Amino acid sequence: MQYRTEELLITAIAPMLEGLAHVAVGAASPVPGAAALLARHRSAGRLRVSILASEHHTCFTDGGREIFDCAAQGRIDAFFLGGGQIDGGANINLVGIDGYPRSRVRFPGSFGSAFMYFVVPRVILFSVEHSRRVMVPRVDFVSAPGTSPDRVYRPGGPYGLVTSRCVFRFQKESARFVLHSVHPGQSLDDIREHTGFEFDVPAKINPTPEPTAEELALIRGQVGADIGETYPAFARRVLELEANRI
Amino acid sequence: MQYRTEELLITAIAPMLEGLAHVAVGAASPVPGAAALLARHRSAGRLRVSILASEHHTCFTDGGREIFDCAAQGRIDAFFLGGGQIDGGANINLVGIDGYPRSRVRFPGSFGSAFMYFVVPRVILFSVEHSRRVMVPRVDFVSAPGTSPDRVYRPGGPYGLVTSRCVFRFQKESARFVLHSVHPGQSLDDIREHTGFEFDVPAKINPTPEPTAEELALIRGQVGADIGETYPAFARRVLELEANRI
Amino acid sequence: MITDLDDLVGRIQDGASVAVAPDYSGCAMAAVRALIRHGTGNLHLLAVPQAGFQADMLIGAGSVSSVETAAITLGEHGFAPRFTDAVKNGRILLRDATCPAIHAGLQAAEKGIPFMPLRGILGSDLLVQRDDWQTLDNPFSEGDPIVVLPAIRPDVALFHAARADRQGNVWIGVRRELMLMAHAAKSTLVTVEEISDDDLLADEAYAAGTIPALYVSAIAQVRDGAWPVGLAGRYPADTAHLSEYTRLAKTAAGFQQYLDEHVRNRASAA
Amino acid sequence: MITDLDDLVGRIQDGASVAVAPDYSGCAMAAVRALIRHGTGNLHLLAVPQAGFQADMLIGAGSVSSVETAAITLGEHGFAPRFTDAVKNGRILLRDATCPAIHAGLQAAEKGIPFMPLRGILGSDLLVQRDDWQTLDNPFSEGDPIVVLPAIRPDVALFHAARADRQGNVWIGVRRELMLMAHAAKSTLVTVEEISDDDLLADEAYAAGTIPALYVSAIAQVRDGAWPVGLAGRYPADTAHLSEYTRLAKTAAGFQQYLDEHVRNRASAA
Repeated sequence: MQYRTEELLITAIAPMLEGLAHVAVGAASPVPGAAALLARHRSAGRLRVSILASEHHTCFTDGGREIFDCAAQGRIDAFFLGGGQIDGGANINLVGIDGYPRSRVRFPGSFGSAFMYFVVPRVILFSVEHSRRVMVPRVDFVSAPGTSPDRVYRPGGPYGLVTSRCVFRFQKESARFVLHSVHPGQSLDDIREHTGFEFDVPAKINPTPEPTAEELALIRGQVGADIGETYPAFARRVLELEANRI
Repeated sequence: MQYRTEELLITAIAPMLEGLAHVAVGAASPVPGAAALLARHRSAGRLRVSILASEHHTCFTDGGREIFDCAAQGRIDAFFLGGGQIDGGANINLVGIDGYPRSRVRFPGSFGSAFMYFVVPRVILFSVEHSRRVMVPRVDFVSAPGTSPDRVYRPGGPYGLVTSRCVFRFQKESARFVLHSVHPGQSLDDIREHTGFEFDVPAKINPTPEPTAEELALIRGQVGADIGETYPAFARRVLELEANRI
Repeated sequence: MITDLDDLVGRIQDGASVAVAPDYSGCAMAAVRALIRHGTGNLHLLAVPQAGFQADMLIGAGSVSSVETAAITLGEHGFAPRFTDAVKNGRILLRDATCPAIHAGLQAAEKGIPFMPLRGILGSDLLVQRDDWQTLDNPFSEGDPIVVLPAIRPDVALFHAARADRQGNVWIGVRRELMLMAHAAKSTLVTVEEISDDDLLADEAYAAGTIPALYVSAIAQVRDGAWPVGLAGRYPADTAHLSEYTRLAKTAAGFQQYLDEHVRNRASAA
Repeated sequence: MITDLDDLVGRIQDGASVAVAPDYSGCAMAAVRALIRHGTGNLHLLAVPQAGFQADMLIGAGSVSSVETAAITLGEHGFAPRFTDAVKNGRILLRDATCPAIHAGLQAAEKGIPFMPLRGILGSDLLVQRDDWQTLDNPFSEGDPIVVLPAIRPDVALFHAARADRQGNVWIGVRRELMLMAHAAKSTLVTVEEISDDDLLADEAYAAGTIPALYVSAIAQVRDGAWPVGLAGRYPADTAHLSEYTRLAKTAAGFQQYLDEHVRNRASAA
């Protein structure tokens, strides 16, 4: 059955949220948001999903600081972060490329990354683009570091990295990514060619499971409509939902 | 015209609030509360009065911490504090007499005094009882100090002390009270006899003005009914308001 | 999530730290009576930031081993007799505080930070007595001492509110200290006047004064759950009964009589 | 207290620090257009904790000399073109932050404390760039470094809300960051959709989501005051118009054209 890359990524992320109690989704994260809503559907509603900037898919009533306070209280199990640059140590750059403050390429900014990366146990990194432009040997600007010295209070950190080519898991001990699964149509060589950092490769490489018909129906149905409340353009452009469904 | 001591104290305190923008009234302060409401009436509503534990005479919507945050922001001009013991340096004791923690006499506790005394510019001390038991040479326990070293951040502090015998004003420079006015029926000797600390006496001693008929009508009318919402027993016992007026 | 009063208080362990609200806020008197019947002991009571009848009754019943508070008072009914007696006889460990220090400690827990600075307090004997409070030099300005207070993270936040919904959201209106307690505590137990079928978070007006179920461990419906203390906007205090309590509680025997009549005698005990 | 839009923005001085909300909160677009017409300049913009069209438009118009923010983004419309251009050409002083750091700085101002500790941030280049952020040893535990942030007290909090009343109380519902901004700022200027004759504080449901007049300096009624951005619970964003803005703002000339058509041309400018 035909599916879009974003739909594959949604179904690749959803299993990472299985068994959790509360997943929060931050700014500019339609795919992770859809994955969280898909996982909630599968959990029969046991999984709580809080989507920043959503009117209906959040329970927060204490203003903008609550999602961060809530995470610091240990009440958020998983969160998502992107990166204009991501390196092999899971350091992420949401600020800019080539110089600071007068960066040649300027991204929006660090958002809550410098905090959430430290306090949320399972932070899933996400980037549709998987190129040497994004996956770099060393980020130009560290918005948030992938690891910290032992003396630094850090109950949280990176869990995995999901891209348009593959899924990595992060190993805290070695502070390196290990290849977890490769998307249909991608080879290890492709990934090596387009990744600017070194990563570990297991003896056996799993393919990323393709979305099932049931999953696609959900994504293009209720899940799409729900995420469309916060990301209407995404729902229209990528999931091809009509405006009136959103 | 006949009046009660509390009514004299209410009219003695009210002028101290003239021209202010916001007066807050804390716990166990029916007389100061009534004085603030009287002053608000005189200001034609320009004076804002916030009464702790009141449902109707407070504008706070951010919980118990707001009155303290508000004061720290410099938005509260005057506040009232009592004291089981008060000494000549305006130190107040709201904790207990004769030993700590196993005090022979235990008071309720310091409430917000250790904070409000520092941040509210005009703190008015209040005590109906004026005896050597309350007005002591040195408090047994300093809930809040009357003065602080220069290096201590302290925009606020004591302004005066109103008792059943007289009104003192506090002089920050000398850290001493000066007699401001003596209530009808009291002499300087009476006050000296019943005051355990030294205080300054001006060349000319003013009498405390008696409540006017108009003031008494207000106190026994709208002001009494308003304070009765928070202090029903006070309104009934002292102002002799019928329950249905409160 | 929705349970009964006995199960609710049964979740409070011996030795737990329990945060309670003042009499003018979410005063959970029915839960306090159930807790006394349950025989839970060695409690560390945290008043947010002061307490009244709940504290005096728990202390009188011997359920409390320590109290952190800015004050214990029965308001217009006077000093709290069982609290005063326990202090004089050294039966409870006292941790005297000041109102904003307790709020600040809870806000530190709410933010997941280990401490919170607070102005004032310097020169108060509270600072001398509290060995867990420290003075720091303000790192942003020379020669500016400031007090720092450790985060307060209670095991349990226990309070009464007007309304909850079936999802476990609790409406507290402007009594925001109850939300702070729920954010800061490990577990939050709430009694409510009514449980509504409508989702409180779906109503834009009520949502603003609602604690999300995310922070709530269990809810029990108890009508008049604040009695004999009042509940703002719902019912006034039963001043006759509170006066009777205050009179009886002046002696240990009188307090026991009150317990027998109004707490242990389940029928009359809400 | 109740005034018109021009008087409202006229109270903002050149060089003032102005706190604004994200596009999904109380986005005061009509006030931003009036501010640009007014020619107020050298503003220090504080995004709480991020900003969108308000920031891009003010920066493009040359009204802004510095920006403290966790991000400037147009959301699904992409990067903020005028912000990006100003950064590349060094026309604004950047004070990059992270969301909770801005909330914490405002909470410090709200509490009247000089600084607030915050977890995380250690090892981020934000800490290297922000010379006003410091690292401290947690005084309550050995070898536990923690970041401390100075209080942020803006001259002005500027936002749009659904409702105010004649007393000057402003209803913001669950958008509590707007209340934090009002508590922390020296002056608070608000545009509202409607001004109601009922006292918001007299309604127990609305009171819980209301900023008391005590914190509000001036209010102007501006229907659709958030347009072309949306207002939660009231109206959606005008995505066609926002796309048009984003397209035009890609070039300086296009942005000037937008200003001429939608900002300087008073008729169409709310």
